[in-house]
Amino acid sequence: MHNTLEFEKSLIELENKIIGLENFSKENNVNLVSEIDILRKKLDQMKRDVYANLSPWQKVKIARLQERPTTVEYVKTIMPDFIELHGDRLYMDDAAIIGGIGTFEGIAVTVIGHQKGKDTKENIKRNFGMAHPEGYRKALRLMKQAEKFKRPVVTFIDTPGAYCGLGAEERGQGEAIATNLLEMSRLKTPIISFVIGEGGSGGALGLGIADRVCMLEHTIYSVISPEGLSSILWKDAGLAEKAADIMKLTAKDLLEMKVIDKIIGEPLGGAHKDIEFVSNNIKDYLIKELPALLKLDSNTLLDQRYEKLREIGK
Amino acid sequence: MHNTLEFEKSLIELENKIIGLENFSKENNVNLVSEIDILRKKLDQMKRDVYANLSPWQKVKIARLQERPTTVEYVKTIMPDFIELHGDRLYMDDAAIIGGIGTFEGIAVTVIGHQKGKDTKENIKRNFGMAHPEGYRKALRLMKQAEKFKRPVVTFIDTPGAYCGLGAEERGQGEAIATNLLEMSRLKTPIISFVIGEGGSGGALGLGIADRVCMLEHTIYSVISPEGLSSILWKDAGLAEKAADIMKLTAKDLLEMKVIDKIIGEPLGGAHKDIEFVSNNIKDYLIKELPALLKLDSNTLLDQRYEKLREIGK
Amino acid sequence: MLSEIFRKKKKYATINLYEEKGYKNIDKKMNPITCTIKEEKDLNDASKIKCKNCNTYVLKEEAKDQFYTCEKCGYHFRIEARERIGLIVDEGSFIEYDQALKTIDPLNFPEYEGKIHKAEEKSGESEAVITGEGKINGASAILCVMNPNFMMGSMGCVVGEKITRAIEKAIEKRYPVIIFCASGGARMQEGIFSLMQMGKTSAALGKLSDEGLLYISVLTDPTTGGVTASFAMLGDIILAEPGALIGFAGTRVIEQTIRQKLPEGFQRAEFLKERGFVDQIVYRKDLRKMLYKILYIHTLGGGSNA
Amino acid sequence: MLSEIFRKKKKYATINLYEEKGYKNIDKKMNPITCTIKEEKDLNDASKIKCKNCNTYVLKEEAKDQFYTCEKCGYHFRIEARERIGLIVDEGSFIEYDQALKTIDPLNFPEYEGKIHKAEEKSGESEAVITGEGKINGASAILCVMNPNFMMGSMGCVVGEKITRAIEKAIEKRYPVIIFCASGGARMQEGIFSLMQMGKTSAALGKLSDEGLLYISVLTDPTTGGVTASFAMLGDIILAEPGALIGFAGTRVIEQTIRQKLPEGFQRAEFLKERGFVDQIVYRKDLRKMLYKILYIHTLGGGSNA
Ligand SMILES: [Zn+2]
Ligand SMILES: [Zn+2]
Repeated sequence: MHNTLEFEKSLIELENKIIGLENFSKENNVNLVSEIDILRKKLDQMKRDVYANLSPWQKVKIARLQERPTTVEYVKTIMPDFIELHGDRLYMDDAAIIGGIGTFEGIAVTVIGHQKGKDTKENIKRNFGMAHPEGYRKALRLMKQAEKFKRPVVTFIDTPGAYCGLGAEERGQGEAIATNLLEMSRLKTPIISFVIGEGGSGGALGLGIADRVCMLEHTIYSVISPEGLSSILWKDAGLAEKAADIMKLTAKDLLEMKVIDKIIGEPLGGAHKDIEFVSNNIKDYLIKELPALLKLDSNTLLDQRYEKLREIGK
Repeated sequence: MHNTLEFEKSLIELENKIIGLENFSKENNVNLVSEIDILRKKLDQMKRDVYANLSPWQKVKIARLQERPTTVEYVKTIMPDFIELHGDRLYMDDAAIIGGIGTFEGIAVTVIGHQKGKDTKENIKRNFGMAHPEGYRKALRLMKQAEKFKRPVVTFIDTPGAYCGLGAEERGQGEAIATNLLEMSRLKTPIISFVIGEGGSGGALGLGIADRVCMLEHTIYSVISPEGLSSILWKDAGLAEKAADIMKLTAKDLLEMKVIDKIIGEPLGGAHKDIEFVSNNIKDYLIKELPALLKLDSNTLLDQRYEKLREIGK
Repeated sequence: MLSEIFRKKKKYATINLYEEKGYKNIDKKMNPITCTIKEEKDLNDASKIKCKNCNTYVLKEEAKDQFYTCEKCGYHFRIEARERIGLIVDEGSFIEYDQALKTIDPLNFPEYEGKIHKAEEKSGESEAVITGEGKINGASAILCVMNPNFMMGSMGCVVGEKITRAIEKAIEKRYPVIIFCASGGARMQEGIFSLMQMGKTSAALGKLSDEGLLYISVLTDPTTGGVTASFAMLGDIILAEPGALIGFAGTRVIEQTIRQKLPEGFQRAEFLKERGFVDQIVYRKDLRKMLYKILYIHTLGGGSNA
Repeated sequence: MLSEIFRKKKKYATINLYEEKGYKNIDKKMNPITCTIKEEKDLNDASKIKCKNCNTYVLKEEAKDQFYTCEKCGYHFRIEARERIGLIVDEGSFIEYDQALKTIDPLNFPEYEGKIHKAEEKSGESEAVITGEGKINGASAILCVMNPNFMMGSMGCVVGEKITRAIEKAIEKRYPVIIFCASGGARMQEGIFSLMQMGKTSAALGKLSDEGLLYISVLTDPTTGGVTASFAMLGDIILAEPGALIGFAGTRVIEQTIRQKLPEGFQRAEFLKERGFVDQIVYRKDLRKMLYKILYIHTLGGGSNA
């Protein structure tokens, strides 16, 4: 595993020791079954403790892991017949946001999500999941299409934020996100959003106005990055850990503050350890929530969505 | 007058001679009142004959005159309180198409038109009235705004065609025009279009789907320029005059073929000789046609607009 | 209703069902191709065609098996409308509409009638588009298929009228519409009438859209001019064949305007996808499957009409 | 109804009427300005302010007469919300809403309360926006006016809530909404709650739009961050003051990202107009007139609601 997390080091060390014992046992024909079993249980308990008590900063680290499953991997497992649809019909196809259609449990669904790369080359193509205005406009086009064909929309949020560059400003990053907020608030079809990694600021919210908002267990959602906050507050981006502590950016914080509806459980060690596990949890959530939303007439749906937004910070 | 038209030369020559006689009469105190009066009448008759029998190619020449009033001049005379609104909210403000709001006869109206320049400098800014996709998208934004606020839309058509360049292709010239055709066909507010100069191909039609389409007396409307047609048919752009003869591109032709609804009269010598005259004719037409269109419920309005398009080449 | 499906706990079953019914066997059902290729004029040998891209001579029979693409470089040859229909619809399912519709030469344009006659003789068709209904792996759709060889696939009144009628038929039958575009643009010989077909077809698609019906546009080589600036670009989903030339203005016109050569790949399908105007590039051999897949997903609708 | 107007043959009369009622006298009705400018900190002399643009020292009294713009270069000084209201609405017509609304510090954020207190003291206001209703030359409107000096005009829950309530009031009263934007962005101290105000205000504007009501956004210096990515950019009509900084990302953030200096004029109002995001640049002295003109034209509606 590349990108070892600091707080996982002792776990990995113990795991390596256990493997050593196993090899010793096999090679020397010494029976250590019960001893190893005890150690494995201990390791498992340690892992549980670590992952149950992750600090906000540790959550930030996990949420940003390059091994973490991205939108396209969840889509593949949840909707194997997914067809990607490209382009905003205006300026460019932005690879930092992907979208398309597929079937889930016998209904057609539109899926849209930020897309990070799995390696440096792909990350350059996908701009590390930081979309330009055309990414948000592609998303909007596909959402309007979903509305027309009465397909529910599922969005996956995973971005450090909307891109801050010349072209993005020139082509109206602010306008593109603002328009998505407004249009998503009145889109006449159910929307369910999942934060699967980083929920970075306006760039995250641009896909995040929904009837249900969920966060995976080890994800974050915030108005600014911890680095950004610490550099503003203390003129020192290095104090990001301290910033994370006061930001209330974890799934648990947001659920407590009633900003999100549900935490989707991850396997021990994070989503990348078992994507099927997470996908099944997402599927179960969709199966539980979609039918009721699809049954609502569009006025009730929109009224409820509005009230949900309306309540935050009332 | 710069840009003298070939067929006006004899008229101008006679006019100069009459002025010469007038000066002579004044300077030498010779009474030539009745003689000059006869000559003036003759000149007037000659003008009438020339302008009543303009060849298609002569019409092309008049339609393209740089002195010809442009959208902004008609707007100023018809709607003195016009407020120009800029930008497509996507990429750029295209100066080749202008739009905005104003009041006409006590109602709010949205006006949109191609805008040519009055001199070379302005023509460079306005790209000789050849719009990029962003021009058509600005027009669409303003039309959707008009629909929202139940304002009728008046468009002025005056373009050699949509611009054929790299950027225009890159940003979807075809998509922009196509979208306007579709959206104008279902815009829930009356649309009245006036061809005030050149109605060049798809670039003209992109502002031309309307409940009423009028052409000023000396304007043209065609699928391709005469130069373009002759270079395709005979590999010689110089045979444009010959091409114009077979194209049926004058207001009279289009009225006869029932492609347009009305010819708006111009003063002798063309619209630039008396813009008030033309503006009053346009006002009169609007006053005559708008009330009935505004009274229609939107279904009837759209059904009639559809039938109108549907009938052409059925 | 979806909720019923959910209640019955047929968890994850639908996708398998769908795989079974649809994708797997689709290639086997492909129709035999019998038409000949007529566009490649510079033939030395009637049994061979030359690939414009890599200049290889390909045996026609072999090209057919490759869905009229070059085995060596993947170049997609232009194909006649009927061949296209053969590649796409279930055998025997195509019902043609308005075959008899012919132009009335509205401008009385010099030499136009003669050109029409020649095009008829050359192509065996009466106009630059064939419209009708058919089934794709059992899914019904209205199809309009343009013929790039009938007066360069140009759009006059008949093309506009046939496409408009087909769209209106789709509204009546509540079928999706698929248009295969292949056109040099508006038909100059019909003057302003040909321009107005852009408005007419676009308005018909507006009605289709208002009815919540699906329109898939398939851009093939070449899709230019008035067709690009109307129905070609109005698909809910826009597919394109690899390498297809797609643009508003012609290459020559642009080069004259900007006084320089166009960059490599400009106005090609791949360029348009990059620029955000094409949803996917689909190889011809995969097109039937992709269309079926879209139609299948689409018929599942959302919650309210499933 | 328009048709009635037409039938009565009151030809061309309305425009004159309108000129009489509206434009001509509007400047004379301008309110006296009594507030002081608080943003320009580097003063040597309390009676003078320094122009950031041309570095001239301007007498405050003279600046006031120029609507707080520099006489020499036209630079628009930042002004407090109440001064803005004084420049725009008819004297005595402004009724303030929700003045008592105060933040509850939802994250219990370190030092936040102290900062709020300081901002209150410095500005004499309780939050970064003043909302209410007023008349502009007799035309009623809901106004939200941001205060660039109250914690940099940042948007927390109170700003979001006050603006949302004002929009809801506009729906109830069927009034148009005018928001004067001036903001450094979201208020970090309220974390995710501040982010969600972007969604809340945008959703309220969606409702306003669905009701067919007008929203005019006026962008003043500076309009950035979360405000730009929500209500600032959602105006049916978007006006901007000359030279105003308008953008999503801050200048420093962009320069760090792209590792180069930004070009002159980047993210200024004039640049945004050129790029298609601003309808018009309006000098502060003409703003009241322009707003009235738009409100006037708007109230004439189209045929069906006139
Ligand atoms: Zn080849
Ligand atoms: Zn100055």
